[in-house]
Amino acid sequence: MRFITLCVRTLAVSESNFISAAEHAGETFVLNLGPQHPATHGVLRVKLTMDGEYITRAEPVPGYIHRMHEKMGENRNYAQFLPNTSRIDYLSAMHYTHAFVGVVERAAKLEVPPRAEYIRVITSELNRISSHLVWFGAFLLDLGGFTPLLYAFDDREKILDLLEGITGSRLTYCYYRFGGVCNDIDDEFIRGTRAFLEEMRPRLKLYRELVTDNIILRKRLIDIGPISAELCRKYGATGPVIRGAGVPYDVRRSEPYSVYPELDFVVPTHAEGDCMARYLVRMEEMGQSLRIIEQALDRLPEGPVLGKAPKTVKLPPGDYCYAVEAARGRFMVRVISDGKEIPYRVKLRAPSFSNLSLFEEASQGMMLPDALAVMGSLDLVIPDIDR
Amino acid sequence: MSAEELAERFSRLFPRASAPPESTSADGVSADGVVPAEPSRPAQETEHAARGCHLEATLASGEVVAAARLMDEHGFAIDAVTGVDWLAEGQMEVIYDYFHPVNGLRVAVRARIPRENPEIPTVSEVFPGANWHERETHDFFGIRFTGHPDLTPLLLPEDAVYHPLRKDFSGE
Amino acid sequence: MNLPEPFRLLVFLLGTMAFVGANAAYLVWVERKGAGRFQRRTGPTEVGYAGLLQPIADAIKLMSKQLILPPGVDATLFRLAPLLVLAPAMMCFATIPFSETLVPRNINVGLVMVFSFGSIHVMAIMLGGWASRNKYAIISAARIVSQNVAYEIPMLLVVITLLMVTGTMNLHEIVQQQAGGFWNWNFFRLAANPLMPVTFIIFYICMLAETNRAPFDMAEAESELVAGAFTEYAGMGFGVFFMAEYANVVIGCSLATVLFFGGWQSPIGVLPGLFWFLLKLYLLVFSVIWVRWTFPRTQFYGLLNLSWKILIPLSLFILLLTSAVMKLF
Amino acid sequence: MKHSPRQIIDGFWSLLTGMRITLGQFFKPTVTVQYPHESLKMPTRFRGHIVFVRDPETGKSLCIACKACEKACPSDCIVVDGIKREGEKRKSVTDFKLDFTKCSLCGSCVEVCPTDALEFSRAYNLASVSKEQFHCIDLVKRLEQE
Repeated sequence: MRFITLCVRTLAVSESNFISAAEHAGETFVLNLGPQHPATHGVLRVKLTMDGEYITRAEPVPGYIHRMHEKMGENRNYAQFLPNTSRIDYLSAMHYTHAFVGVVERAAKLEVPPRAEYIRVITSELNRISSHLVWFGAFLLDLGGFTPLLYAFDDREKILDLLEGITGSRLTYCYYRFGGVCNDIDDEFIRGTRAFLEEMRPRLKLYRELVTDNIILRKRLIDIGPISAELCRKYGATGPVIRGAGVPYDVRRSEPYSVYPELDFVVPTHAEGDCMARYLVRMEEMGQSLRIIEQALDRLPEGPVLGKAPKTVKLPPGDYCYAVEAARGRFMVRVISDGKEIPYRVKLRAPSFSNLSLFEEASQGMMLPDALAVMGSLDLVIPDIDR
Repeated sequence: MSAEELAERFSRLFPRASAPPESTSADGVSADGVVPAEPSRPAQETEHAARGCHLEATLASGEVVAAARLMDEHGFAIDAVTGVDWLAEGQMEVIYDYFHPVNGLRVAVRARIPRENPEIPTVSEVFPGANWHERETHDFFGIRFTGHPDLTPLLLPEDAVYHPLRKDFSGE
Repeated sequence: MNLPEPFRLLVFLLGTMAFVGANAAYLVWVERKGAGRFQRRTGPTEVGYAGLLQPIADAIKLMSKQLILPPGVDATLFRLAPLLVLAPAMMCFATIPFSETLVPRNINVGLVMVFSFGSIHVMAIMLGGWASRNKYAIISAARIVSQNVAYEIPMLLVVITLLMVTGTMNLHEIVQQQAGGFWNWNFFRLAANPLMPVTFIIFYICMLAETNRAPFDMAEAESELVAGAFTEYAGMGFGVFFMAEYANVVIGCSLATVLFFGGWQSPIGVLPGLFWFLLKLYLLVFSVIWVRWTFPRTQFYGLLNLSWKILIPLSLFILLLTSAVMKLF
Repeated sequence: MKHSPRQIIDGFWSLLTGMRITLGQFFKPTVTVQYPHESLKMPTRFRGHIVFVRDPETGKSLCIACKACEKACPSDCIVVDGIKREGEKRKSVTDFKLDFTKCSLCGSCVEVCPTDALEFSRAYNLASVSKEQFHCIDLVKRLEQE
């Protein structure tokens, strides 16, 4: 019994956030940020070596909610794996499902009716806005501003209600099917979406006045945590992180999919590479998504929403990739098929994983609150990192 | 820069002679169904709309670092590093995915290594972002990346000694 | 008040304690309700009418919790800190004139007393953070000391400016000088100090910083330091820190009322003085809540920069300006 | 870091703008729904757990125990059994159990059903003090009891 107490005490001193005697003598100390910490938005642990309030080394320790989706993919057929895809990054479920149905359609050469493609774009972009709204609120929460979170969630609620109306669920939609989507959208959805577009534009203005122009926020974000385009390239960071470094890399443009080539939108970039640039990129993306949705609604063709697909999908043997622009960046599914109805290998390339991997280098010598601002500006979703 | 030029550079850099004979099976079709490159060209253009990739290169395990340098020179970014366990052939495959942030080209570099002793040099010197991807691949497949600074489990528990994506992993 | 002195003292002691207690409890309710409204929610609704019994339920919950003493903490200091943080806050009330007659202790150096007791709570929070032996708490303790050193200076400079105008440190007299309509309030005495509104804003910002309220809540900073100096405190130990925060807000706001807004003086000459004092006080408290639920937290060095690079030069300038104006006119 | 008076005033102005906005929101009606007292109507496509569709003619389930749902389920949470009764053309279901603790509400079972015998329930506030209650939701019994 005494031994156990001793072990517990030793552990408490070395692993917890109590200062140990050795650390008293040394000049740096180790701060365990997480796995339960308000700023990590989930179970991410970051081992910080600190010199006072300056970070000398930040080592992220992911894996606390690793679920081995890739192994699950090897154990069930394509249709059965589909619900999993919306659970990898629960905030941009539509995009992830899109990538998976995309790879199957690409490999099996399935036709997707144009109406389904437009519906996919509309729902994907709605999902992107809702994801960015969560990021916006959570990011402000990291920075100590509470109220914008509730405003953002109010707007997000409208999107969730719209998507719930057509898909039946609020977060893990599983709406796309091989060859289309499972339900057609109704007039109520179209009317609701148009109303949402009208409501959202003044809200973006409100966010600009309340948050973006706020001097406290600007001081906290401008020139904080610069991430260069070169750093993004070396680490494979994508999405708003690389666009915030001035590179207009967007999978919707570089590897066009669905009907994005037919739609007119701008890929917002900011060259500064600091937290403010990433912040502004996301805020502008919401506006662009509104534009895309509006155009897609205007052009929405009539017709079926689900093309012909075999009852059990079997892909010809080979190796297929499909990438989409998820809310956090490039999400790619690689499926290797051996001709059976169960995939031989499913690789999920998650954007948050690459985006977080540069944190160690980007946060060098930073103060703790700045490092948390950088982490928030990367927009991490922990299940996406851990998969 | 186009995929063609890149394929050209690949074939100049990696003469086919150095490619491992085991990467293609006897009948000339590799096990994953990819039609192999012509003998003189290790890299082959593929149709993006059909495969999601502009260029695929099959190299020997010793050549991946040089390939990474080539990619780095051309301004590519590391997309992912992953493995495939080809149990039937007794091989492991390591796939390096690259994308170009400006022109959007996608390149996949593949290398096969024997399954009993899966070892391949690390590319984390060239692309620090590969560090985590390689650690993850080591977690899942037990592929050792020689020269990697830290191959402790990343996503698996710290004391994990199993490699769940190996085809003979039963879950115990 | 014709009570004999010992009774008078007792009455005021009890009165002050009750006032602090009630304020601390119900300002939590106001804060939660207010936060709710700012965020377009309702805030507490379940316990009692409009959630009015919520603070009592919270207090019962906090009191029924175990007071955890983590291994390795300095037990004496760890237990002492919550007491040290609340006691000075209560003592500050001794000199605050609530109305013409309702003033616990009318002493000549009332202002000095408020400031001297006011800075003890900083030391107490530092003590609590230090004794916790937690890394987050120690970072927070270090932060709060440098923050308070930085903000004490402009605050005192501003108060000195005001003292030059009033010529007394007796809070009761300061209020009496502002009698006779709102144009006589110090806030509007532009003849003596043309930058009086700026002076007030500096005072207000410093007050927020001194009381660790958002956007200057460096010590608590829950998204960075979990709960800062209070991380290891459980139950009522935490509750007392919480109460002290609100007590300090009330002191800061009463002081602002007394110094700038004519204390109990009525702007139009109706209704009793106590009513006006409390009205002004709670409007200021509301503004503190309003600020908290509007802004993100400042960066720590940004906070120090604000003080050293803007507020201190500005308040020095105001001090010089005021003395020049008073000398010349 | 330099501060021109202009910047300071602009900065201060941005703070006032922010306060004006939050005060504006302060006087607007609340947007929340006080859940236990009022609740929202679930949309028609809401995906709750599955229940049997009642055949309007016979009042029984349409299920023919073909086990398509059992096969389609990605989480193996459905167990179906049926018998072929005398004089009936098709099999009829005797046992249909759903392990709701494993179910991810993906709806694959509803989609594959050849006779459209399954639908989603509109129940969203499923709560219980014991996990056992959701280990086994017996759809046949449920249909009989309704």
